[in-house]
Amino acid sequence: MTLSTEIREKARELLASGQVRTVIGYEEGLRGRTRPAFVTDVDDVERLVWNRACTHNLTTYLPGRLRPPHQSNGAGPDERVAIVAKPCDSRAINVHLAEQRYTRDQLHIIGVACAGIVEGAGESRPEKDGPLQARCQACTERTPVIYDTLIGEAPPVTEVADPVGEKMAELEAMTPAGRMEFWLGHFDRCLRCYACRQVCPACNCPTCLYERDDSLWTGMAIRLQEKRAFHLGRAYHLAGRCIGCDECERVCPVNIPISLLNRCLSAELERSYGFRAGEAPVPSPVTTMLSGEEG
Amino acid sequence: MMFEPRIIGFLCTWCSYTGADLAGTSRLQSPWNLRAVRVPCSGRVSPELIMRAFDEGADGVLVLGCHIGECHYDNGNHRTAKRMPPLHALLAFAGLEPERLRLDWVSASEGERFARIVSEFTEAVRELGPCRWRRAGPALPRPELAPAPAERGG
Amino acid sequence: MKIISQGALTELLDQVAREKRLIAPVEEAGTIRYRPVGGSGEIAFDFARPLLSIKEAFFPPTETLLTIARNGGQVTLQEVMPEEEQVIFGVRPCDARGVKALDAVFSGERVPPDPYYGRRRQQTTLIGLACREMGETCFCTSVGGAPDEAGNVDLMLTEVEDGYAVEAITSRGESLLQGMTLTDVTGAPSPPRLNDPVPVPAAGAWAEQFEDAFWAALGERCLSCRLCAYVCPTCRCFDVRDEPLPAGQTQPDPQTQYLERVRCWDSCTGANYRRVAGGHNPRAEEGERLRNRFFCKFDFYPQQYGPLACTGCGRCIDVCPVNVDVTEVLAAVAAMVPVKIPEEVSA
Amino acid sequence: MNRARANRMMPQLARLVTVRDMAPEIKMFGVELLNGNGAEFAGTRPGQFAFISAFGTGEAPFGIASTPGRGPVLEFAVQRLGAVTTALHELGEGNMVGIRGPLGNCFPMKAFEEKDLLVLGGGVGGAPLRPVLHTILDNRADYGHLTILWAARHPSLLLYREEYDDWRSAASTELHLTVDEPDQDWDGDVGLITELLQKIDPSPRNTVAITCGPPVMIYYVDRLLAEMGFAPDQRYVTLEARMHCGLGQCGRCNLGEKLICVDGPVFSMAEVEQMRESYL
Repeated sequence: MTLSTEIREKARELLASGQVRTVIGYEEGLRGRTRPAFVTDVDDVERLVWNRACTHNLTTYLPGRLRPPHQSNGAGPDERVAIVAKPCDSRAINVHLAEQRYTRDQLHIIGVACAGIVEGAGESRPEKDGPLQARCQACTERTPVIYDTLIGEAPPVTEVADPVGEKMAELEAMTPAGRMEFWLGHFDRCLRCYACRQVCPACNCPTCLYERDDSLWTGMAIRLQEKRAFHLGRAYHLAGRCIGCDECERVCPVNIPISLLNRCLSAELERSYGFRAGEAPVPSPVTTMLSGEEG
Repeated sequence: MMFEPRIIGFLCTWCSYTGADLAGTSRLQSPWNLRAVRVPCSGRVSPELIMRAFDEGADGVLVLGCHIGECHYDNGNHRTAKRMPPLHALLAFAGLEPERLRLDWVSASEGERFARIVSEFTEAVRELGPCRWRRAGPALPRPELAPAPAERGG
Repeated sequence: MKIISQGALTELLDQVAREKRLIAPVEEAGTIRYRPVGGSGEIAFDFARPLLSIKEAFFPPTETLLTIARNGGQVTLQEVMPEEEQVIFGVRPCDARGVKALDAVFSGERVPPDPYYGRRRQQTTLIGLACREMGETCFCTSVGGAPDEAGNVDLMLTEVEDGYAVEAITSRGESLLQGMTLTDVTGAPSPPRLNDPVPVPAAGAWAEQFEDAFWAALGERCLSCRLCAYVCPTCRCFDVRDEPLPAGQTQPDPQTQYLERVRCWDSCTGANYRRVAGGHNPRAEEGERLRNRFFCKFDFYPQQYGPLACTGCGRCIDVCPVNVDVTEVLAAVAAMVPVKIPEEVSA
Repeated sequence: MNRARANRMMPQLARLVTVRDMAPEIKMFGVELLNGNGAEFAGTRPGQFAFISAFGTGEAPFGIASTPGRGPVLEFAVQRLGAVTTALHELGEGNMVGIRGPLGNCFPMKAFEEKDLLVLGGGVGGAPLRPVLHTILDNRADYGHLTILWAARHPSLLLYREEYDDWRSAASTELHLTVDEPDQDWDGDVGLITELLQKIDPSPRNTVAITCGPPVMIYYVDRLLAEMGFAPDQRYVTLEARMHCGLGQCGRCNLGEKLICVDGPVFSMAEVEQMRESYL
């Protein structure tokens, strides 16, 4: 039984038994591209697939679809959902639960032991056994941190490389002025299309601080100063909440190395508070109270 | 002409602002570069405020609050203490010299400590020179201001 | 046909770069963008299709319409008109066709013309470059275009073995060629390799599909980012707002506040596109917004302004994070309504 | 229409000559154009709108609530709701604003002549209907019987209360008021405008109905008028949407292929029923 058929069987069982109304998974789109799929009909489960190009973090669809705890007073149809989650995606679910975006009982997590996603996933005709994405090369836990059903076993972690870490070291070796020019060069290309924000499971503010009608924090102009304020502000708002799925960097049309910004803050959170986002449904230390002894 | 840094100071009204007052009333000399912004608590100083200050051209930002345990709101300064390290790391990573942002505690009775911190910080920023963080947008033609009919006040 | 050698072309481009602002495809962090260049050396000659179209040279992402000086109740305004002659090299036929579609909105007869766009169009010379073959996501032949269509530029170049076949389309194109040594060769450039066409239902045929459940299903995976509209050669939705002049610009007179009225790109796929003050949002669902985007391109825009608002460049297919594919949408709508495959589609 | 100025996005400078509180959160702005540009609005017809610029924030479209025949000052009713309206509410008399217009089409007053007229205004939606009423009252003989139904959520939100006597005393004109929730000294009708419409039950024969108010009110009033026998081309509405140019360029205000700013804002229901997208 391939992983795809296992997922299809599980989806069929969940849908037929009425445990869930929708299964969010992956399907084969046009031009050999893998894309998110929303299956509600039992005989549609054949669309569901699993392959090395399943790069999207599907958990970004959950906050809009499920009810937060304080609203689950039984009103309205109970929209239970099943979701296919890779190990990195599953950490985002923990972040959602820690911030009470929805209650755990509304979700059936089909965790998939992941052997890594290939570079070029999400683009036309990806090379199905090409080199792994940077996040996958550095990934050591190949089993989801939270799941109801586990599909496949975790393949042994052979060699681990950390291209992002190397780039971080390079940047840290530069002078502040050098780093400033590095980032201004990248931010200059930004289009403010917000694909990085819309794809991010941790970015679910009703109105983004940087997109207000009254330009309180940044203006509407697509200019360097506003772009930098958006990227740095967003990076800060992800401190202790970003789980490193790096989808933001994948979808960026102008190849801004956004993962470096997130990695800088997640490294700082680990250094100062020994905290790794998504390990457990615990909110980020930056957003919570100082515990007693940290005077 | 010596470089005069523009320092923005966020002073918590219960401790640091009162400390600043005390420094003034006891004639302690401290550089005038500090533009003080009175805030109800150092916890009110969100990272966006600090980033905005640098975006608008500040050469240094000083955040002063009550000592841990003395906060009028019990845990305001705790929050600031937790927020600063990640902000420091991010701004330094983005190219801002870490010495341009400083968090410290000054209680209402420490006028002398206030004056010392402000002069220490001003000298540190002066040494770093003007902050090149702000990037002005394109130069745009400005309307010549029509002569205002009523004579403007002195 | 007349041929200009690679050397002669680079010389022409260097000379143009000295007199006017030359914009050309440049390689930038793994993407190709139209950027001002100092000389032909910076130009990436073998490019497929830049990330953004030349729309940004006529309808820029951010544009100052006017600057405002405000002093108490007193206000003075200053119109800010673009003033720069520019030449754009490497204009793909789909982009040139996109500018033609934008002309219908900003310089058309049905609605008042936009002087900012009009001024830039006047001051710009377009040097087209035909495509040797159609890319993976290209379908320009299905919407009336062609990889070697020369109609919408001033000077058309088509790569041949020892240089470029050159054809001056307008007087501006001719003036560029003055004093250039062209060799005359019999024959014509080899026709480019074409993809098989995609069915495109005619403007009138879309009406009944408005209520179809297809749009809600398509919208489920849409993330409501703005990429498809920003890379599109014909999307022209914009937002206008007053904002303080960019930092570092303020006049020494502290009593006076200086502001600018800014016009910026926007996208109907954005979540708050139709949200009005007070919070009501007639298009709150992603499916409704995506429906509007595709209806606008193939049904509304042709009825409102004339031309089709899609040039078949395929950029939105490439950049969409979740593979919302316009050719798939066209095939789905075509399945809902019988349509003939376009052998000959009127421009 | 006014002469085609080169740059229709450039606002004309104008001064606020009167700023008057009409209701909680609603102010009446009297605006006079400076540098002799008042002539541009001489040809304004009922139903047209204009963009008001609150310099420093932006501009927004507002229905013109005044009639050229009655003086050069342009009047607008501005409800404080968003960024621009809040900025406008902070301005006082003598402050300068920007005006762009007149924009959009208008009510076909010529076609309404000799017909009976039913005018339904809801809350601040009454402002664009005021020039219609003034045109009818100023040329009373040209029009048939006039029935005005004027509604608001609360008596304090009824607009133009000071003109009700002129409306009632005009020839062959009746005015009916209704509010959702009354206050102590309210003795008129209570309830939605649809209930009032059922009570008045005007005959659709040779009558034109004109409705303006919140979209949900337009929807239910229109449905009731249809049930009462008003044909689609006897029912007119003026719609609104988010707009950023008013010139048919920015694509923001489309309802299907129709653009509210140039094809409207005034539509007959015959046209609206063709639109696939709902204005709600």
